[in-house]
Amino acid sequence: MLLFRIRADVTHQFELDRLFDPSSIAVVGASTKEGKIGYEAMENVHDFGGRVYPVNPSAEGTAFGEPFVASVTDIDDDVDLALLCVPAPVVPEVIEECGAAGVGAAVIYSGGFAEAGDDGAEIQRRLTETANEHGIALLGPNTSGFVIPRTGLYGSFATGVESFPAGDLAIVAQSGGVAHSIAFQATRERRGLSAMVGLGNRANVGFEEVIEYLDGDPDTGAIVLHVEGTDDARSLLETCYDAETPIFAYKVGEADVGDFAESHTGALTGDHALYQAGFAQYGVPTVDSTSQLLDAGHVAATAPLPDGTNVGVVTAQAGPGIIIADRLKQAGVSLPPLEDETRATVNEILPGITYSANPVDTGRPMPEFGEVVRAVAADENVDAVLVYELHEAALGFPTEDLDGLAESVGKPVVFATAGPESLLEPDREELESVGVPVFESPERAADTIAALAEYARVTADAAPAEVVDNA
Amino acid sequence: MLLFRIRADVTHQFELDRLFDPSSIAVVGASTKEGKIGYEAMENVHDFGGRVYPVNPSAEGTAFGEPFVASVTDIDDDVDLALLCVPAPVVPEVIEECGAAGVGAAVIYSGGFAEAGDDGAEIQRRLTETANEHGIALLGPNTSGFVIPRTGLYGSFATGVESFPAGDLAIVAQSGGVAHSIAFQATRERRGLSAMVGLGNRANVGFEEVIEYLDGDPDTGAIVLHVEGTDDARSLLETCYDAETPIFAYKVGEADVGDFAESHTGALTGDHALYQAGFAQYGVPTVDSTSQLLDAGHVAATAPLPDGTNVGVVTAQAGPGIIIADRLKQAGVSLPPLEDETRATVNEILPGITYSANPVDTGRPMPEFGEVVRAVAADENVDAVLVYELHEAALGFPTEDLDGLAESVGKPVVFATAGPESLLEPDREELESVGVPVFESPERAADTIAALAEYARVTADAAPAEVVDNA
Amino acid sequence: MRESDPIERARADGRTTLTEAEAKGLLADAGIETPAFEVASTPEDAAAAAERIGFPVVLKVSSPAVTHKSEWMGGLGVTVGVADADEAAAVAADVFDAAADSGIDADVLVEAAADVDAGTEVIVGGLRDPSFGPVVLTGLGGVFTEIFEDTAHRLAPVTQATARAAVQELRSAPLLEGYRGSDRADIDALAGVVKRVGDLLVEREDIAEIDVNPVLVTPSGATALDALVVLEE
Amino acid sequence: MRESDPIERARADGRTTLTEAEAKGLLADAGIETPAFEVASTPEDAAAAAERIGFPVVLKVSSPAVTHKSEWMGGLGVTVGVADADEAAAVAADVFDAAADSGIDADVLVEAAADVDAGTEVIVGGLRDPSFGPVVLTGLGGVFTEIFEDTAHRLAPVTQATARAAVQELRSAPLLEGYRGSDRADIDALAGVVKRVGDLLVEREDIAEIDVNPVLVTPSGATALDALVVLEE
Repeated sequence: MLLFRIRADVTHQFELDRLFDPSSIAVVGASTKEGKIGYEAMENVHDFGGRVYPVNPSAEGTAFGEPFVASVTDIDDDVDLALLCVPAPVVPEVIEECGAAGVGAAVIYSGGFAEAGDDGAEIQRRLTETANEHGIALLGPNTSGFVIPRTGLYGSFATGVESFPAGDLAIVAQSGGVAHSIAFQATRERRGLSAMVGLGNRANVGFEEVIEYLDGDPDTGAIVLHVEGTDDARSLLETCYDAETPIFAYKVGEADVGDFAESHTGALTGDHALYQAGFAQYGVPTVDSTSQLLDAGHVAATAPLPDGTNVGVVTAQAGPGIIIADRLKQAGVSLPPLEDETRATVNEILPGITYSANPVDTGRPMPEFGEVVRAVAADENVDAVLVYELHEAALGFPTEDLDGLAESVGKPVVFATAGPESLLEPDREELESVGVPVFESPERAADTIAALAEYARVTADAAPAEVVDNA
Repeated sequence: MLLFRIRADVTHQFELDRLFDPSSIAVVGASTKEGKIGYEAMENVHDFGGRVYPVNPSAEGTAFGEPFVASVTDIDDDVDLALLCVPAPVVPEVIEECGAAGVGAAVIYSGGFAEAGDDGAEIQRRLTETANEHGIALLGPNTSGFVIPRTGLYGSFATGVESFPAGDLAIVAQSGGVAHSIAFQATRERRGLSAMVGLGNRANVGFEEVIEYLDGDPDTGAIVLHVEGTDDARSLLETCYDAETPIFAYKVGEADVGDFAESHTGALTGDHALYQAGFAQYGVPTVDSTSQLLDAGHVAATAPLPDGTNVGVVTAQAGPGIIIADRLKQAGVSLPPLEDETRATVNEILPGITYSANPVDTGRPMPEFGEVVRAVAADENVDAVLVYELHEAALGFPTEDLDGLAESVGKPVVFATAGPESLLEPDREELESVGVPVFESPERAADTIAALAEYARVTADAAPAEVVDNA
Repeated sequence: MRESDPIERARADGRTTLTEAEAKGLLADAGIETPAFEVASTPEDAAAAAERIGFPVVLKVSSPAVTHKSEWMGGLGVTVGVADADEAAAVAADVFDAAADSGIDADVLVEAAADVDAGTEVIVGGLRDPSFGPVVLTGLGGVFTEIFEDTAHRLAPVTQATARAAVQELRSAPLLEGYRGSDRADIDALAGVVKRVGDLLVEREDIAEIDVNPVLVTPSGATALDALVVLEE
Repeated sequence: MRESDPIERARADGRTTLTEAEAKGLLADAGIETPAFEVASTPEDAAAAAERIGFPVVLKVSSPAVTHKSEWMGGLGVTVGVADADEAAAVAADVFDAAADSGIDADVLVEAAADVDAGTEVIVGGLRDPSFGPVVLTGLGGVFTEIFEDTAHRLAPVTQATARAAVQELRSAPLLEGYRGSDRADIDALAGVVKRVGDLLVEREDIAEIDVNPVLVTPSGATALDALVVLEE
């Protein structure tokens, strides 16, 4: 139990906007040597839009056009954020200097702290104490940092993070590597991000602080969590319950990976069953992979959330429709019969339609396909709509019919398809732009709808331990 | 039980090379009107490299430069393959003409047969009888067809199929829509295909015939099956057992989707538990999604298969490594301790390495990373190797170290990563080209290795019902 | 086919279901252990049969017209713990009377009592699936198969080794393997029942379904306590 | 805190484990039903207590030094079905002798016998997790929790409704809900035990773990048949 995150008993009101929305940044350990973290961090932030100060007592001249200074205490300016690109043993001293200089927040990239044994834990304890005294919010140690795409703030030393598209989903991962893995996948799949945060050892900024900050961020529509284990899971759950922003969680460690996990983040991997039960009890749906986090989070951030767990499926090809129906039912999602009115409408649109129960199978793509989707979306029996249609160049997607549909019915309308990238891509973008998230795999679309249905279920049934009646 | 595929009692030795490797093709119902199936099919095959004859009694002039003829019987040539773009009621007559003209195989795209009720079943019965009399192999009815990328043979009416990259994996799907969905995903993810076949109603060409053909195809390194249900599952299992090519299967319909499935392919969705048990008994590993089919099939087609279920994991970032270890263990895959010799080698390469058990965690990407992977791959305790490393532009991938490694140790070496597409892509291609399949999600890589381990397990334990001892 | 073949006999009667006695005879001929049993047509026969078998015995109604024996006539269909010849005759007489009252033909099955607490109740089944052909399945009785769906399937015929692997892949297999210090059940004997049920389905093509439920598996063997055999229509 | 508070008493003795009697006293005070019981220090006391409780009774060794009662002294630790006062005195005398021989202090717990066949044995547990704080869990006994891992967890304190939802999310819940025609168990009473175990953990911060195993759930209530309470170190 020695390796737990070291939290102060007193709650510090850190100013997390000095971390995530700074006006000035010091890069401590900045370097002009490519490949070094101090170079990569400097490269990533040097044109973020505010003032940047490279700090290195043994360097001369400039880095990315800015003159080196020997210490943060030498900077004649209020520094909001310090990015620490120095090895572990030096960090407590640098944090002390940051305190003297009135720095508001620091990111500590290096490892060698609580995750590395007793000596590292002692260093972490000391620097956390110092940071708490001075009210410095610490992201890390042992993290690859954070990125705010909208403001072009790349507080990460990884290459390529400037490619992350701005959007509505915030990724909060216990592991910086996992945060980057999800964000790069988001980029490849053109899902916009409001923030990517890798927490690392969580010296004094943990899930709770970041979730609270993002919950108040108008650019964040949904938050997804990657959780390995934390020493105050109850506090994490309470924070999630109090947040108004939809949250989805992925708890790693169902199998016993405790030994290895401990060497990583300095937290014991907690009991998986307690996490699963706890998240459900506090109204947080859980998923089983980073892709599912990304998918569910993207839809929750950009589309209406369902009020219940009933799904209407419309497909232009039976085979993928069967896959979707099968997967939804396995996940406990129900495909209710449609209203008589809906069936009548569908049969009017398409006399002799292949299968007009639920799923509705039109047999092939056709100009009337969008009308059928509209009819099913309007059905009172369904809380969410999943559509499958292989892309046909001659027809495109029913974008006009689906424009604004989700908003008007107050239900998510999710589209799954496949087709040649060059022809499909423009149509896909157009469909996304009218409020219809698009997936290129039947299973991923089905898993996403299942996660949204789970959101409806757990938020309706949430019963946090605080609420006590005396029945 | 009326809607089963109608198989003849006598086994017909169809010449499937006339279907999949024809010298001449007739497109019956060919059209010059864009958007019609007869146009799309004509467009897709008109320059396949052999002779093409558009057939349409009510058309005049030419289609794609070839003069229309009124009937296949009017073609003064041996026609190997006829693509039937005509509605169901006309098909039996066209098949009769095909018989008279000595056509060897036909693809029937249209629906309205056994999947559509008794009348359709009767039409299907009649045309199957005729085809069997004349020895015509029928793909379909109710299928979107097949594609052989290597020879540029696009026997599908879908748009964009010419983008499928040629390669080693054969996709055989009961649903044409699912076949195309997987093939488009393969294209997007740059996985090469030797064949894509959508079976549809399987009038007289079913899983067995296509598997046998592909098993003899030197360009096919692995076969993946999408199965909804068949009326002779034992025969399918026996065919799989007899094939030398590795086969992976995805059986849809764990939940009860019988009603809907029946309206689709004209086959009752069989009992899921029997399929799962049967595939395992006959040495065929099963997976749970189209993506897993594609992933497992791609690796099986291009890399050595493991001899056992022990996996060595090497990671440059702990977080994704934990995800991978967790997922492998949940799937019943073991991560054995490494040999003392391996650990000594790893500790020599990287003194003070973060975690040198299994997973081996190097803590970050580094020039020596490839050497560590080589050491683990050589370990006698592991049957397969899974590597995770976030892409760093300055380092690239350890391509030289991994070149030929899988072949030399006789084990699959699978790589997972994430990074910005523009920087990552060339390195990824290079790594794939030296025999290392690359994934951009830790879970997909782990699921793939788990499927390969399952392959090792079920092939070792296979005990088909034919083998009886009297113990 | 022997004169007394129960399948032939059922076919001759126009039945597609064998009586328990017929089913057990079929299983016994196939090498599956059953409790000692006889079929009696009079109270006197029943008493004599019970004497030969040894007390206590179980008496069951035996009639093609009765499919749910234990629910028949308010419990008269199955009487356990019959302790002596007089009781056997009396119970049998009640069964014959009740059968006569409801207008059905019935015999009485007199069977050695089994100590169900001495073992674990397991289900072994087999059926001729239209797509898979003969298949066998096994699973522990009651809640394990019904709620946890903990069953193992194989296409038949199976070897003894394959039957054993099927038993051992059950999640509830530890209950047979000496759970909580109890004696280890005879898993080989159970596997033998699975194998033989599969062989029966393969050899007798007019059998549609065999349901041996329960098989009592003890440390020293596996005994079919009840059995249902359904023929192809 | 009352003079007789069992936690205070254990602390005063330097113990971190309560005896069964202490644990049951704690549960009873919290409103959880237990069988009637008394603690006796002599054979005569045991006989008198048994008379007051009514026969048959169960006698158990009661000592901080004995953690596995049923395995103690070749079975002497737990004697069920004690039918009269003489037998109670004799069994108690044997327990006291055996305790004296092995040099430990022991009392005898005299308890009303419960008919375990009249209900279903359920586990209710609670612990103070370092990360989650007080949590409760429930699951059916034996193979269901041990092999099928069929348990439901909640952070405490829980409402009666939340406790009930935890019970009902068990895969094995149908066994409580009138499975195969048996009487429906009193799920509300079971949920009450779950709730009260959680409340105890919340109210008494020096409790590390509570293990009520089994709780016998019948159609008319839920009774804690055995209980273990471990205190924080």
